[in-house]
Amino acid sequence: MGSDLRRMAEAVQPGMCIALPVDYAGVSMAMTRPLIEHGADRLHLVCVPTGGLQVDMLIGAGLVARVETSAVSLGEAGGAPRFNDAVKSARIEICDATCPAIHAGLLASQKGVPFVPIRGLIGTDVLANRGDWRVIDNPFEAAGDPIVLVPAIHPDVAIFHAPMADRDGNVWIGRRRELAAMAYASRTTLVTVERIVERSLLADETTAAGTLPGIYVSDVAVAERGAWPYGLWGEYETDTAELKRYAAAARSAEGFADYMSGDLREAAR
Amino acid sequence: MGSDLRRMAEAVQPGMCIALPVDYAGVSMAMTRPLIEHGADRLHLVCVPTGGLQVDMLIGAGLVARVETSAVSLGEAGGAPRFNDAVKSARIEICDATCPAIHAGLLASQKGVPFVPIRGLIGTDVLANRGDWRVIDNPFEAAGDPIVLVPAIHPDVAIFHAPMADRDGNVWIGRRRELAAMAYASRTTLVTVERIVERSLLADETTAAGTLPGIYVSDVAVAERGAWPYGLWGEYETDTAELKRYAAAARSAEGFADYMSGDLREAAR
Amino acid sequence: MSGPATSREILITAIARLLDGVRHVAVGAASPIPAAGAMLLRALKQEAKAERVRLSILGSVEHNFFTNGSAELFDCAGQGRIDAFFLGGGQIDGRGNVNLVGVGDYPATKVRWPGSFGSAYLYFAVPRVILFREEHTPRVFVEKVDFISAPGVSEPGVWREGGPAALVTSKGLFSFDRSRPGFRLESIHPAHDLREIKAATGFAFEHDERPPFTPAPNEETLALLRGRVLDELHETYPGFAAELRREIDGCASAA
Amino acid sequence: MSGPATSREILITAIARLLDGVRHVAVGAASPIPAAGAMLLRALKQEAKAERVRLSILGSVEHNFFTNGSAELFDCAGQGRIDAFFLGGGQIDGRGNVNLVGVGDYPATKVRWPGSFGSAYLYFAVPRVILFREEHTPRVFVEKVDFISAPGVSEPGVWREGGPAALVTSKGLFSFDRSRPGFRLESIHPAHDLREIKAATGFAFEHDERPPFTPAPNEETLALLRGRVLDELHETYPGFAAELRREIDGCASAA
Repeated sequence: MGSDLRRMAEAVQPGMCIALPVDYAGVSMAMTRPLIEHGADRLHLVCVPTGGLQVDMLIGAGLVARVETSAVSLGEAGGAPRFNDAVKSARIEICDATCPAIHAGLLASQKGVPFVPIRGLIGTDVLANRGDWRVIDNPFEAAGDPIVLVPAIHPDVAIFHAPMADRDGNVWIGRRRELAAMAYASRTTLVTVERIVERSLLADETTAAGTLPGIYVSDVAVAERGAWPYGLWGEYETDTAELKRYAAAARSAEGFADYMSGDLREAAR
Repeated sequence: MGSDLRRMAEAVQPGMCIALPVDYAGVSMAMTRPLIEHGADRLHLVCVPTGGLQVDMLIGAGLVARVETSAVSLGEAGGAPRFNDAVKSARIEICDATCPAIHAGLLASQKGVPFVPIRGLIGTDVLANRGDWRVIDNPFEAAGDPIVLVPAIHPDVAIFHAPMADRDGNVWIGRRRELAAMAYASRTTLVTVERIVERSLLADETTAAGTLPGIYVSDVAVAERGAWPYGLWGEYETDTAELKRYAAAARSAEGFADYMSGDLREAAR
Repeated sequence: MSGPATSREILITAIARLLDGVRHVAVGAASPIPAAGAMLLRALKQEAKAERVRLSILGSVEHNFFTNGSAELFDCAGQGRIDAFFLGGGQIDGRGNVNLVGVGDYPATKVRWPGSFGSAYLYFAVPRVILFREEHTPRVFVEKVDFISAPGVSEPGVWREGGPAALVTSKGLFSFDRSRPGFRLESIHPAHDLREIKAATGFAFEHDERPPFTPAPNEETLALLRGRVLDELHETYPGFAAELRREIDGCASAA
Repeated sequence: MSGPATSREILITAIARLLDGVRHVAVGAASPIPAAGAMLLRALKQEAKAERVRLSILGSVEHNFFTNGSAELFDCAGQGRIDAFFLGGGQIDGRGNVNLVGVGDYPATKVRWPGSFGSAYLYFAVPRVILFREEHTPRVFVEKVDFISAPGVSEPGVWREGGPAALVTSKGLFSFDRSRPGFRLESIHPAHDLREIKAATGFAFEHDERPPFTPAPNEETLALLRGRVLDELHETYPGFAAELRREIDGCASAA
């Protein structure tokens, strides 16, 4: 199992754009350590549409050059300490977005178009700081009506965790369709799962409805409780105490290092 | 059951824009007769993305002013006779589209934006005949790169057939997500189903993944074998012999009238 | 359970009143008081056999009827299917601008908050946005925000279906006038006063000479709140529900 | 089952050859010969332990691994995940233009066909589009189509990832040169000749003085075709599979 995760981590190269899901959608926390050990740095993270513990850890480990996100936080456990510190000290570039703009960028990629329009945003400092977005006058109105265009986001790699996959690489994502959107938009999609099932997920219409087809999935590895300390829908709850333990430890770079090495020892048990 | 369908048909008013699904996605054939009896005419049909028997019957009954579609045919049973005749004699306005452009128009509506871009189409007579579409230069390229913008399609009413609904109006659509797209885009959504189930389709993650939530569904009525002579995925096959019987009869207006009245007698049995 | 309304119960009741008339309200995952207000409205409408009120709580399994991923909330708002939403803010200014990003010069702000989430879109798309922030201090309610995550008002010609309707804090309830633009203090919560609110607010606002107190819930409303609503709250916000119950019991025993 | 290859088997084999190198091919619902060509390629690649070939048959449950509705095919093509596709045409002209709409003045055409389906998009998005039309007559292969559902070539600067690669008819096999632009007759199916093809084609095309015959499948290919591929075909196109089997048996008994 560990070797599978290390093999998967090798798909990530320095400078790549990596898409990661929101806390509750299926974060592959199990891939965090293999990614850090693999060490590919200068990563551009795209949080779909917000980030949490995994993003904070990758930043703390020094692997991240840029984060595009609508927010990074540890939810109930408070702010994301390594993210906040890196932003304040300008060690990472922050591209602040808003949730539907990240979905729009992935959608453009899914549809094979260079951009998708989005309402709102006019007059915000979010827009003012995004030189990569454009404002045009809606060509369907006689005059005025400015509208923002968000360019396609093309991640090199999407990484997430799901309850199950079958032998053909079909992955059960249920109603968490942002995971499909990430895979559609990405060149490579790496998935960890709680378990492999022997039946085909596409063979009956009930499971097929919530399945990401294998054509979009580059590699699958089993990682039991692979979202921990996050929860996984229908499987287990978030371990908020652990998130708080991290939040307290990672207030300083030293505390973060201690937490990560402690975690290493636990993993080695 | 008949009274439920008649009640639903009353939601359709003359001149409205009506979205109807492709043959294999779940056509509510059961609604065809109530719609004809109700008699609301000058309808604008939007086929998602192509039309068949139901569209041909509504045209034959004189209810249709305009059809926006990527194609209308009876599949294995050949061309759609009343549609072809109405186009040739210019009794209806035909807005020829291409499948992904219809999906794009509904997507714009789903996203609450005035348009969505689409690749292709440049140099086609499809585009040349669509005064309601626009071509702009992609603002993300320094020069050139023309791209088509398709305006949002806002149907007044979407009508389709599905295997089941629950008591809260949640409808099982499986992987036929164009049905969800139709509902998202439409003001009113009318659904016929094979059966009502007593459990909530949203209560477990497996069925929830293929469920259109009740918030998008205006009304549901039971109509057993409601797609007939079309099939319904996972339920029953298309009755091609019946489609051929219709295709042969409807070559003339008189034959169409005979078929429809014969059908009436059968329904009255 | 028959003691007087607690200050939080008065807040929840005020929020239910602000939501009157909505068919569908969405609430953030970490917003128990807004959720309680929406649950109370739903219960009141059901008792009155009025039109059903739908409540979506983001991130909740129980109160999540979305099946198309986390984009569906925004799609739903864009379709005009969400009538009300709640927004907090690290800073909120007198023009209704909201800052969820940080304090100081962007991007290397000296204080960094999580980020703008969906505010830069939802503030435009949802007709009735209720600003809710319990902490009522001059560092929250500022003259001018350091970063505009979402603007209170827009230029003419900019697409805008909604925006701020009201501001609810631990001290009072404000309405928002988009034409001026600016806030007006509509009522003061019991045990607070105008002078205190002025001192705690970094922006100017309109007010009557003697603003009324925010009304407490009537008997029927209080019974619903302490019965059905508290039970419903317990499913999604067990910690908050337990705390609320302790406050109620404390109030009752003190009375 | 050891008779010589039938004309349809030669067609199927030619199509499999044209598809060599693709990872994912999509086929329309009513296209048994293209589907058979793709199935044959898949079987050959599997025998050779080469990279897996995926086949999507639109409208089929068995060969449908899409789970996002009927838009997914087009999305998938836009993402560059579909390498080859088949297109027919009521009219096809010498510049590779395809007409699926009708004959005569649009919109009230004197002959009306179903419509353009996805061609106005897929012809641009899919790298290798194979034009397939069994009927080889001057009314199909015209000098200039009456309506361009999908153009064979585009102006410079127009986004285009693909287009026509070849044209397969009951009489011969053409390649398409996008730079000229125009067709070139690459081979003639057995029992046909150049003069006949010229007479049946309404547009000019390049050709060698004596074009070769389209090669018949070798023994191994024929065995796969008559075994595994015929079985697979039977699942999706039972009528066509039965017809093909009768032709094979007829050929064998005549030989």
